Amino acid sequence: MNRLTIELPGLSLKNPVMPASGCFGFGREFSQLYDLSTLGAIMIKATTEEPRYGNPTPRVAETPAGMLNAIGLQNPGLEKVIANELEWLKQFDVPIIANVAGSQTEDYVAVAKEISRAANVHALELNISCPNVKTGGIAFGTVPETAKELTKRVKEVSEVPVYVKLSPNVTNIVEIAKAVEDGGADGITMINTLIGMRIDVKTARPVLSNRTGGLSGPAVKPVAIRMVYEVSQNTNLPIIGMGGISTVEDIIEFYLAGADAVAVGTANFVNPFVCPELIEQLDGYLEEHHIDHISDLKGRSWK
Amino acid sequence: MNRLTIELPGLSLKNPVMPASGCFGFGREFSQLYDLSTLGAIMIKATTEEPRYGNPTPRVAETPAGMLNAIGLQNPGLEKVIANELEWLKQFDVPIIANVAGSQTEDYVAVAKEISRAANVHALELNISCPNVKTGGIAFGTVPETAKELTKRVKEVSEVPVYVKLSPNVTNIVEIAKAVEDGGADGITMINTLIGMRIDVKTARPVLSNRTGGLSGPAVKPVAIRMVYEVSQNTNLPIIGMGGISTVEDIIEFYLAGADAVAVGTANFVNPFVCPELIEQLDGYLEEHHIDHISDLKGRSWK
Amino acid sequence: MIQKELMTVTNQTEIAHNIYEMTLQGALVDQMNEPGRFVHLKAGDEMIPLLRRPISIARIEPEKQEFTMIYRAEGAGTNALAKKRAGDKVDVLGPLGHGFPVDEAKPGQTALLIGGGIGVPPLYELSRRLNANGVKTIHVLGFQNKEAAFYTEQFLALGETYVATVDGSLGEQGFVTDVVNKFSLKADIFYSCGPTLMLKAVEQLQAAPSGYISLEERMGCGIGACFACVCHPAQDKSGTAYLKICSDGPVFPAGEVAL
Amino acid sequence: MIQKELMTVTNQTEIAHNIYEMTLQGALVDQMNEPGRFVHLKAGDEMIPLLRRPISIARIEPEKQEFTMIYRAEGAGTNALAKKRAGDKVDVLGPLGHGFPVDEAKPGQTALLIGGGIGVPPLYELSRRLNANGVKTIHVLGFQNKEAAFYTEQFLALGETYVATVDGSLGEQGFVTDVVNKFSLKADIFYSCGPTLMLKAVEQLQAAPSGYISLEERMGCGIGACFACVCHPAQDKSGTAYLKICSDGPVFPAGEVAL
Ligand SMILES: Cc1cc2nc3c(=O)[nH]c(=O)nc-3n(C[C@H](O)[C@H](O)[C@H](O)COP(=O)(O)OP(=O)(O)OC[C@H]3O[C@@H](n4cnc5c(N)ncnc54)[C@H](O)[C@@H]3O)c2cc1C
Ligand SMILES: Cc1cc2nc3c(=O)[nH]c(=O)nc-3n(C[C@H](O)[C@H](O)[C@H](O)COP(=O)(O)OP(=O)(O)OC[C@H]3O[C@@H](n4cnc5c(N)ncnc54)[C@H](O)[C@@H]3O)c2cc1C
Ligand SMILES: Cc1cc2nc3c(=O)[nH]c(=O)nc-3n(C[C@H](O)[C@H](O)[C@H](O)COP(=O)(O)O)c2cc1C
Ligand SMILES: Cc1cc2nc3c(=O)[nH]c(=O)nc-3n(C[C@H](O)[C@H](O)[C@H](O)COP(=O)(O)O)c2cc1C
Ligand code: FES
Ligand code: FES
Repeated sequence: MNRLTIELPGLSLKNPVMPASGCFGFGREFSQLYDLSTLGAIMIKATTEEPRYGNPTPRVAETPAGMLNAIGLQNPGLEKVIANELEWLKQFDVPIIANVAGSQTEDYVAVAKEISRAANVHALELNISCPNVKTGGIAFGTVPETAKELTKRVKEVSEVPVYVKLSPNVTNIVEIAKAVEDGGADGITMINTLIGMRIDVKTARPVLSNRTGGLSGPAVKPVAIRMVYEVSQNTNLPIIGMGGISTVEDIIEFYLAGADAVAVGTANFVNPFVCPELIEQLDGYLEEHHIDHISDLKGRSWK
Repeated sequence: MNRLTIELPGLSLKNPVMPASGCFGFGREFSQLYDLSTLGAIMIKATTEEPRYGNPTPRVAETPAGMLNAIGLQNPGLEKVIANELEWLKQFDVPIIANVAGSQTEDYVAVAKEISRAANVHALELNISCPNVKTGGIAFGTVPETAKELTKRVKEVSEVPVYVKLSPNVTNIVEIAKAVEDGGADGITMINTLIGMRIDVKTARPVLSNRTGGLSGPAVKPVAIRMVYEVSQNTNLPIIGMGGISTVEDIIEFYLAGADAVAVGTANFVNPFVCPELIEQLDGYLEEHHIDHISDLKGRSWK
Repeated sequence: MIQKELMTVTNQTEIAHNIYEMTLQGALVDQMNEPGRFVHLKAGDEMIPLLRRPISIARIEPEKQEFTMIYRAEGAGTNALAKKRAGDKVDVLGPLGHGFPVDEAKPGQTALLIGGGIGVPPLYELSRRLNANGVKTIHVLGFQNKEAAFYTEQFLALGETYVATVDGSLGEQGFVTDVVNKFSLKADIFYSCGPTLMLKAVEQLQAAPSGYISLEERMGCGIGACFACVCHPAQDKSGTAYLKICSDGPVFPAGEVAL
Repeated sequence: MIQKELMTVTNQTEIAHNIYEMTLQGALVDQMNEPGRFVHLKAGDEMIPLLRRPISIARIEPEKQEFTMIYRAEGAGTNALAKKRAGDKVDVLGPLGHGFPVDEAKPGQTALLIGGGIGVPPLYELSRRLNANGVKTIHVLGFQNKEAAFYTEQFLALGETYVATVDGSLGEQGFVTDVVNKFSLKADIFYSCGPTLMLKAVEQLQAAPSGYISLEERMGCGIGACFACVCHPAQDKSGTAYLKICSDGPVFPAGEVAL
């Protein structure tokens, strides 16, 4: 499958398809369904310094061609993630991208420092875009100067390349992308979820107990494509694109827009076998269309 | 239909349902289908000082549960809109909300001054959020200080109340809403379209000739609801809510979020009879649920 | 008058590779008075695909309150349509737009009808009406290949018919314009529908003193309200003049639109 | 093992007002080994509704490779399901979660099965298995009203059965707990499934020394990966402990989960 190999900072990928953070846990459940070594990489669930329960339920709601979630960064905490989850993941031949979250700079730094030392963590994904926590998260992702500063601080301590995950809930995403580039980011992952809400007309209350949540799935793909298109033309950083991918054509569209690899989120809930299926179909698609290598498609919509 | 009457600055509405700007032209086409006097109001297509052809075609594309458009403010220009369109609309017993657009402050002021003098124009809708023009438009809608200043200037010359149409493509919509409130706005209409894009995987080119376009339809409703929910709690301005409305339940959801009236855009293309149908169904819904008046629902999700 | 109706499918047949002929019945047919107009339709009330699809009226049978369309199953909308069976309902808005002016061809005159691919269908009802008026019709139909060709027999029953395929697998090899040139076809008037590039070439033929062409564009509303489907008039000093294909067209006098 | 299969509908019947009994056939049934587990399913491959729907397994017939579910057509997902006919396909992921431990009830003992509304279905396979093991079952089934009631005959065939309806239109008027109290029902073990408020009341009954309850929550993945369906353990000093209803449950020992 030579057409699919991708080299990115810290990451030698067999193929450019990986599950998106928060949509795959730490891989245990999916390992019962297929061999995780078939994946390009795995973006594990956001890890914070301390264990977090997250928000009260209901935490998910459906919307037209999309879903809202307000999990609230539930995770067992840095120590357990390293000792149990990353350790367990070592049995697979797949690079891990560790999603790092926190409420303040120190939290991010602490998690980044430790987790980047785990042998199978090949890159960090700095989550400055989670809309479902009250402090930190998205706050870091909406102010260029803050985003830059945080990137810098994390870069100082990280043993592996740092990708910054951008929020689509901003006026000017290029500005944020450039700021994290200035801050020393090695790559960008985008997009996180759009902030949305649903109200139950029967009860007159928000469906999610957190009231607002993050919108993902096919509905948001046009927004993601537009942002990848803009950012890829205005920074030199590699981009792992995501937002609404569920078919091979969606992957191609992200490549044409300017992505270097892709992540699949919500679609894992709809079809838990979607990642290996897409990897196989992607290879077939390239063969059928006489494309020598997937990266030939990068940015073709603007080149 | 007493349950449906609404009083807003400049607007005595028979009912709170009106077609959204750009999705109804100047009403001529729909007048062949039903009596326009049944509508709560009509938001006419954006008017600029000079005639505009807009963007090259293709100007529309479909997305999951939504559509992209990049019309580019095509309109016959202020003079013709007043002489032909508004004149023609006088035969109907329906208040007109004139959508005002431009590239610079002077354009907005010139259009606002003239069009607000037309007898059947009961309010202006200041379009500081059109994503499909290169200058002006959305540029005014993303910087609070600029939005405030423009609102002020338009208020100085307008003979009728001024509603400002907000863009969802901003980091902090409450900030913009407060700025236009400070600028003297009489009301807010929201949301305009989200910026999005689609790429044709066969040709590798953007589907829209303008490349990016505005995303509307059911896909964006969760974003619109979230923004109405936030803005209604943080300003004192009445809100005409829109974004993805196609059913009575959608209208109820906007009310619960904090809207005072609603506009229907994309759904007019799917079902050109949707506005009168919704008005009738809304009355039925309120009766069935023993709700004395539609405005009883306003903001119930947060009150 | 434009109406919206849940019409009933009375027939659905795949008549060529991915090409379907569908007949619909309902009162809306009473409003269909002209060939070349179109309907805007939705297979169901789901949100994907969200928008309606414009499809030409290919045959009108007023006595049965039926009309027939011929369409290619391509994307989401037409594929959903292709799943319909006799007895199912389809949400139809129409008839829309301005069609081919039949009376521009006088009895005894000859009309040249040039169609390409899914531009062929509206010419069928047109030809029937012209022939009913005593106009002689010559048909030139272009297709990709033999598998994609349809209705050649039906046109032949109405008049002289030439077929061109890009690969030569049926009729002449080449484009419709090649056929017109090769056989030096001449007429008093022409009517054409097909891809824009074809229409451009057709306008440059000298086969008839005047004619009409039918255009295609992506549509939103289909009724003239959204400005999705505009085109430039050929003569436009201001640069801001426009014609809407859905409501001013889809049929225009040849030369009126900048192609 | 969890599998995903396009299973074939062999029966679909409306057995009460808006309540459907659907039987599906396929190899996935070979994996079904325990009552109280569930499937996560999608009526079609469309994007609306996007997510799967969790539905309990109500009856397993391994020899026919069939299983039966009973569901209420409420929203988009279950209504799409209700449109299916025999011969149609349904996309099934399963079997998921942990079910009712049948062997906790010893032969000769008595088990009290308490179900409310659409919580009743999983108790049916449970009761069949308990009876097969020589356990005596007492069933208490609660419904809104007579129109919404189902499977009362089937349960009666397996053991003593009480029905409660909120409006008294069938059986006793009141809630399932009222019935248990009124008839002073006692057992060695109880099993219960229904709305959380009901489960809370059931846990407070003193009808059996121990028991199991099955919980509901909105789900994303259904397999334990998304953290949509968590609940708090009753004992949690840290405040951050959690149980996932989809993969740790949906069945839990009574008292284990904070309701
Ligand atoms: C006036 C008119 C008459 C037509 N008559 C016929 C006919 O008789 N038979 C027939 O097979 N086709 C006809 N077409 C083309 C037909 O509308 C498209 O093939 C169809 O819309 C494609 O929809 P889809 O769901 O298959 O494709 P998709 O790719 O899913 O469509 C996506 C969007 O693009 C639009 N679109 C795609 N292709 C076209 C096109 N060629 N023209 C306009 N919009 C397009 C669709 O309407 C839709 O909004 C006509 C088009 C117009 C404008
Ligand atoms: C483990 C488990 C077993 C279940 N077994 C059955 C059964 O045997 N029979 C039956 O009729 N119902 C059962 N339910 C409830 C059933 O899942 C919901 O009624 C169904 O998901 C509603 O979907 P909808 O499309 O009709 O409603 P919608 O309102 O369109 O659903 C919107 C979203 O909310 C979720 N949702 C809505 N109601 C519920 C609910 N009560 N529980 C969980 N999620 C919900 C849906 O899954 C979907 O994601 C079970 C639920 C769980 C968790
Ligand atoms: C249930 C759920 C949980 C998520 N949790 C995280 C998270 O912990 N960290 C993160 O960076 N992104 C998280 N995301 C965002 C996804 O990684 C992804 O950016 C987003 O969902 C868009 O992709 P999609 O449309 O393919 O789902 C989550 C998304 C979902 C749906
Ligand atoms: C084809 C089209 C044209 C539009 N033109 C305008 C416009 O001229 N001025 C404006 O303020 N908004 C315009 N809009 C935005 C709508 O008024 C509305 O804010 C948006 O579409 C969200 O509502 P909807 O989801 O109901 O369509 C346009 C939208 C569409 C789809
Ligand atoms: S399609 Fe809307 S104006 Fe023609
Ligand atoms: S539904 Fe995803 S963890 Fe339970």
